[in-house]
Amino acid sequence: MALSHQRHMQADMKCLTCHPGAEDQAEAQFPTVADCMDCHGKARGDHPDEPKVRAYAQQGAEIPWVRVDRLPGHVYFPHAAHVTLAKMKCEDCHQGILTATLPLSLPDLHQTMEDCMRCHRERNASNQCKTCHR
Amino acid sequence: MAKLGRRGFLGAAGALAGAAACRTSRDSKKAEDPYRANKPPVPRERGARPGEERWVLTTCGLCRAGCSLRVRVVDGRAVKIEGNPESPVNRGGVCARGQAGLQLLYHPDRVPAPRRRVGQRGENRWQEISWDEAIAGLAAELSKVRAAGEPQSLVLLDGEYTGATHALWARFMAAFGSPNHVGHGCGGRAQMAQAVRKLTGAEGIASYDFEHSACVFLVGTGALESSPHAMGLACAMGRTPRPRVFCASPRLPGMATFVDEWLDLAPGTSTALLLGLAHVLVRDNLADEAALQTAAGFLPALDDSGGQPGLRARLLAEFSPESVASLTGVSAERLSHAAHELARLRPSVVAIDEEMADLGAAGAAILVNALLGSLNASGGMRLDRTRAFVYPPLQPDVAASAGLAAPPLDGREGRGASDFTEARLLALPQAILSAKPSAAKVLLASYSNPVYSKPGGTTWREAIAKVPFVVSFSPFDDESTAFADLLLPDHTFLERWDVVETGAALALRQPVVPPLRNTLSTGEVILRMARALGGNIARAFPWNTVREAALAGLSATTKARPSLLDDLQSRGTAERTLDAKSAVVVDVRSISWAPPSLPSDGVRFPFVLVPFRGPGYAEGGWRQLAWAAELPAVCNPWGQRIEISTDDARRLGIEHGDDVLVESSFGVLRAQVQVSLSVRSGVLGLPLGKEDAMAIVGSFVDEASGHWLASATRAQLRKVG
Amino acid sequence: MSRSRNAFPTRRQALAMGAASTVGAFAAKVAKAGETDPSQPSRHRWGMAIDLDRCTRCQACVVACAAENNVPPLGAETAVLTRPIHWMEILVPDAESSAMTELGRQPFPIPCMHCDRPECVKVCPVGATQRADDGIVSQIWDRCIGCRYCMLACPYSRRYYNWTAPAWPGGDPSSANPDVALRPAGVVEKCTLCQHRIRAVVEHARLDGEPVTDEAVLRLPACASACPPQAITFGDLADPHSELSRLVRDPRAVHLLDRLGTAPKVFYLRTKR
Amino acid sequence: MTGRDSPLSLVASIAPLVVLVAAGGYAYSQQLIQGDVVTGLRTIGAGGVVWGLSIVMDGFFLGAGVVVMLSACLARLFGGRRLEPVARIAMPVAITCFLGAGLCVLTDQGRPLAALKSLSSFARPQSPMFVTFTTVTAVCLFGSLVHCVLARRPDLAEYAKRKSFWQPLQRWLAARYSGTFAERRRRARSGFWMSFLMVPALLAPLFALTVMFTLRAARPLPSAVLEMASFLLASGAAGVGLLLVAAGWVGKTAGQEAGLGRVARARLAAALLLLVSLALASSIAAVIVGLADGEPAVVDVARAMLSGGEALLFWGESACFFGAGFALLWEARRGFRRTRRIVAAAVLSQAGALVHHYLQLVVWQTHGLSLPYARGTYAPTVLEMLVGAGIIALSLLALLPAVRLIPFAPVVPEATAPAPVPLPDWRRGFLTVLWAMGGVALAAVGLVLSARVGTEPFQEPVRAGSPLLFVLGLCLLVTTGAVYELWPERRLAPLAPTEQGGSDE
Repeated sequence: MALSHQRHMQADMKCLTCHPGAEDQAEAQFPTVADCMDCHGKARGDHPDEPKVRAYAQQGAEIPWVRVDRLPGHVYFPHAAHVTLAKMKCEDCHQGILTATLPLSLPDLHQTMEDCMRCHRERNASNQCKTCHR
Repeated sequence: MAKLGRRGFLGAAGALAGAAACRTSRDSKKAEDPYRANKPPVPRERGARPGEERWVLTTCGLCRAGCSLRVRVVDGRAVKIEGNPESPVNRGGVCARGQAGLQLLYHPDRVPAPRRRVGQRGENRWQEISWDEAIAGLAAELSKVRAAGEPQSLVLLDGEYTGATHALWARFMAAFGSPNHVGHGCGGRAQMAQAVRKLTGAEGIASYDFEHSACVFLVGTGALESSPHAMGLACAMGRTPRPRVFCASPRLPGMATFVDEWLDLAPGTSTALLLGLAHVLVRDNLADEAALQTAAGFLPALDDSGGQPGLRARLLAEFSPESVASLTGVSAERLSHAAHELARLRPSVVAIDEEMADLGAAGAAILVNALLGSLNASGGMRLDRTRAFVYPPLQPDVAASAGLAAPPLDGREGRGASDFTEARLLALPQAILSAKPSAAKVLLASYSNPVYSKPGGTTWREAIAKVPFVVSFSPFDDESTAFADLLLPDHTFLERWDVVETGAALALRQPVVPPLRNTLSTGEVILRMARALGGNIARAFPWNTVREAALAGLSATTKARPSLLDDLQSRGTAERTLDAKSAVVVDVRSISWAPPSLPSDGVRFPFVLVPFRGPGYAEGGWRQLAWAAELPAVCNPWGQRIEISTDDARRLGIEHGDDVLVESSFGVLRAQVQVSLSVRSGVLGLPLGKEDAMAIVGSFVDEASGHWLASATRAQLRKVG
Repeated sequence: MSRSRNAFPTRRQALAMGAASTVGAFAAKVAKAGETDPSQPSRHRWGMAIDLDRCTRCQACVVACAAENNVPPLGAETAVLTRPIHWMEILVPDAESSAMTELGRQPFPIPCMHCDRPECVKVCPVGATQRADDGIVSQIWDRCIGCRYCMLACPYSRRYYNWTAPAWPGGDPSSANPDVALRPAGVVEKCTLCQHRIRAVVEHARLDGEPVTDEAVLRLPACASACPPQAITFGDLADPHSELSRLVRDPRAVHLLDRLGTAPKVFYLRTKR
Repeated sequence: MTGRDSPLSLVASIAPLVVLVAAGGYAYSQQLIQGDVVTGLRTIGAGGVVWGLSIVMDGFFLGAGVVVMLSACLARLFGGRRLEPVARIAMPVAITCFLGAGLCVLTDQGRPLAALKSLSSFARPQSPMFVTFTTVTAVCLFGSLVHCVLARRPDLAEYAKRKSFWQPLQRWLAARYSGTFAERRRRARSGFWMSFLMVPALLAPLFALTVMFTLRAARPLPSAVLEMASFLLASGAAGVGLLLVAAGWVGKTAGQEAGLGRVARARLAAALLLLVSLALASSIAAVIVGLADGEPAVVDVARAMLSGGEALLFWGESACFFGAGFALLWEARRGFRRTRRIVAAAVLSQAGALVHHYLQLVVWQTHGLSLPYARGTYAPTVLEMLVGAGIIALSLLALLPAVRLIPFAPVVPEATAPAPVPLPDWRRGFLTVLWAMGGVALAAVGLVLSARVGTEPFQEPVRAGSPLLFVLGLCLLVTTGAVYELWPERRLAPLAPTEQGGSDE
């Protein structure tokens, strides 16, 4: 499904609309078909992939989203703490997402531990190992 | 002198090192993450958000205790089982086994779909079929039996005692016309049910309100290890001040250091011990006269009447602590002390291990509790008279009536021929083998794996092999399933919908995750099977789903308590309160206190085997609960062990950790010795759970009840090598 | 620049301040001096009490811990070769041992003691284990090199080594807790006092703008929440009003192997019989 | 094996080593694939020990190697010409030991590659393993190598004149060696200072190792002090013994002139006698003091050694030390003439030291439990022993080309070549001091950054890789001698008459 993050952002949507959880949980979630159908229940454009959403909804199936951005398993990254408490923007880390016209097929995160630690130092956040490691 | 440039050499070396570094860094990026679980795909519930986390209330199904659980589900997978603090049963706690329930759900040996046998029996060659096909096949087989006019040749082994599925099975057997609805329990649990019925006329078995007791007298170790009452006792230990705990048993688990006093009872003598307690209570006027008097006619046979010597006289004449001591090995002083403590610390309760008891002991326990005023009282023994699931009575058709009138295979004697609690499991294999009083044509095993967990060695295997058509509902490839012709795998308890009734509460069991495999809940199978059979049977089951059927069965209960369903939905559990009128009339005349006769070959077999269920025990096998099998206190994870007293070990020159052969007249078992300070001399503690442990235990039967005498097998011990 | 690999917001901030990152950090610190600082060193000092008068040694804590912290069982084949990993276990005193403890000869549950002066942290050559500012002795799996010096140093022997790669029954790790990383073969692991649960509670408290209450953490670790008699109490030793601080003042309270001077934050309550 | 062997005997001596290395490699690959479960090691408290054979071997090799290298340094510092053979034989032996020790530790790590990476990036100075890691790589291995090459440059220059496979390398190593008086003087100076500096640098890993073998949370001070003393003394006995054995072997295979010589041998044997006696006394004293200790764990360990399950090994160790001491005492009457007896005593003392290290490390883990866990047992598996054997074989194999490159046999010093007197050159001294200071500074910076001095008390170095900086600093420091020695001369002055005699001092 050729979902364009750019198009959705241009439609003045917020990231949290489709990816709830980022503001109050550790992990951001993906939209269900029901979420999609809120807007795409009726055709909104002429994109050839748009009817696919309704096809999924009709079959009672969910869209098999693929999570491409994965931190190493021993890293803990709470979205809530960064989005809500530190007031960071999603695109601060997900750098290419605003201009992506196709779903990402490769990981979009390029930060290293040094980047994390620098930001934590600068913002006086805890740099204890167990703050971010699990 | 030399012209070999050092710089060049160093440069080359540096280049090499650099190349190596590049290589490793690139490789490490490619390697998969060893810190992340690579979870296989699972069926997704509709509307579930990927990455979503939720907590689902349900009820544990690993024993009958009915602990209410909160299960954490992340991304469609159950990842942690916690206790539900709202539950009066477990107060937020979960036992070691319950925690391991997740391993049952994700066990690799789960049967993926319904199967039909293609090879020889026991060969384990199967063909996967669809559910429609499977149910049609089963219905055809059952129709054949009914058409031949012998519905009684259908035998059902039912491992559940309460709940919707059990109620539906009972209804199905009645509609079908077979009296052979046989409970999977064969030991003390069945004896307890019998004792309760004989003495009080109540249904079901006893439960205990340890949480409010000031003194607990345990007979047997079940409540210290794996019995359904263990959770209640554990919760009670968290109270301040905690109850004082006595335990009378041939062995005490090494971990049970919180037991204040251990009476090392000779195996099989708990009846005498309990009657000795009763003697002291009566002799020293410690009995709760108030309780006896307020509930008029509470113990009608207490005093002499009509020339018949009453219970008081008989107790005083026959069961003095001194005379009992020679049998039980517990001194008169310790017995008297225990009786006085029970009387002093009210409310007090005598609780009997349901796997160890014989009929006499179960009756005696009820008697002592009656004397203590603890029957259906706070902190006492609770005898249930009401059942949550009540279906309107059936009108059996002609064929069914004929079948129900036929003598049951197990030779039970009881009120109605279809009385489930009277069924005698141990008589079943012989009856099947001899085809008397009638042949068994179809055997259904629901929540039951007798080849694995019942005494009697190979007879079960032979008996099952003799039945022409065997159906197993087990979700696992287990020992009994290996002999089945048709496998209709049930959900595990984490995928089922049910309402669980226990002494203290009703609890909701609901699917935590969508079924992982192509399984179907057995209740659903019953409904569809009934529909396929048609006629009167189909009419008896007018419901479309198990949920609907269960709610219909619960309608009487919900009428009396309209908020029940809401409570169950929101809190997962609903407390059951005893109504004040539930005082029990105990008629002790209907039970005999004669000690069961035990086989004896003390010369060849100097030890008595005391089988027990350790903390990791799970019906159906602990191999399905790997965490439970590897509990650190189990000295030999995954292996068989045998407990022996320090004295015996020293006498035989055996040390902790030695390998020994335990031999009884039924078989030989290899085990690792665990020397224990709290095992009575002359006793071998045999933990059950491994496949072959049951093979050396004989199926001795208590004449009085027709049920199993657990601690009756004698054995000897030989060191290996 | 904005799409380059290093376009990390802090960098931009720092650049905007026209200073190198350290100076930037200092400036940021000064700039924020007036604000409430959510990240100052933790005010908590987590600890745990185990009431042996309540404990029935039912081992629920043992399995709860394994389930919560992704300790897979060994399976019958491997169990013959090595002993399973138990961050929390019931230590049944060995008959031959002459070890002298404050708890006598009774079996007792034993997690990591989370010492204030941890021997294991002292000896770790790579800083894989540290005593965090909230008192938890944590272990970073990815840093561990598997030298096992910490296991040798810990007088309580509360550290476990992955002698083999962890294997889930049937290779299905579905029940693994996503909050805790798995450990590969060759690293040492230990009790973390369920630091991921603490982290979640503290984080939620911060999101709600409220302090962490004693009730919210009283039975927080998996072992404590599973314990049927509620023998395990968790809490903040830095809060003098917490239940745990009350218990540590109880005359029944003892620290295990107090004479070694490791200053454990996990302690026991027991009546001398 | 010493440069004079026929091809056949060479094959005969190499073949078993190659086989052992291959077997060790196989065993280690199994350990990597299946995990450390293939070793006899298990979790402490669950009936096992976590440090076993490979750490015992590490302790033995590192301890012995340090002592051997120390003897070399001391011989160069104080021994004069008669003890010169000690230094000559000791250095390659020590380097072999260090190599073996390093491999032992590396193979014992759960994740060897991660270990190399993490130790270089994040090693903590507070841990004794920091000292062993940094000093073993920088000082023991690299420093000894530099020291050894510098010390043997005259010989190398001589060997480089002969045609052989090693000639190019020999020429490279001996580059610019002129054998002039000035050069000799420089050599003597650099040799002295390098030996002087090596002594503390070698003692550091030895003490760190002692701490790792003996200090335990539950071990009280008196017991700990005696244990430490016994470890040091046993290591000394092992080292001096190893040196004597090696010298005996060198003397036998490479000819008498390559061997120790009478005086050096007597001195070493006397030292061994002293060390063995003290080691015996201290190890027994440690056990007896342990018996009277207040800590049950210490008493348990002492009991196990005196009369319990480990008594056989303990009394075996004592017998080894005693036998070695007795034989040496016997020889002492005749002025240590008979090499064979001395070598036998040396072998005994090494066996004693090995068992001593084993007991010190393992028995504490099996019996020294502070909590009432079941006692542990330890028996190395075949694979584990194969890995150990493979490491020994690999180290010996590494020695093989080394002794072909720099044979043990010294070259008869030829007359000092007449050479122009070099101009006094301030740049040499300046550069040397600069170099040394650079090394010290680099090491200091590395250490300070690693230790995170003056910042939050994290475990982390301020900058990842600081420990590597420390190692590089040490490496720079130990090459100072080479800089001093190899800085090209300015030869503008006319030829001057040269002094006769080859005294280096």
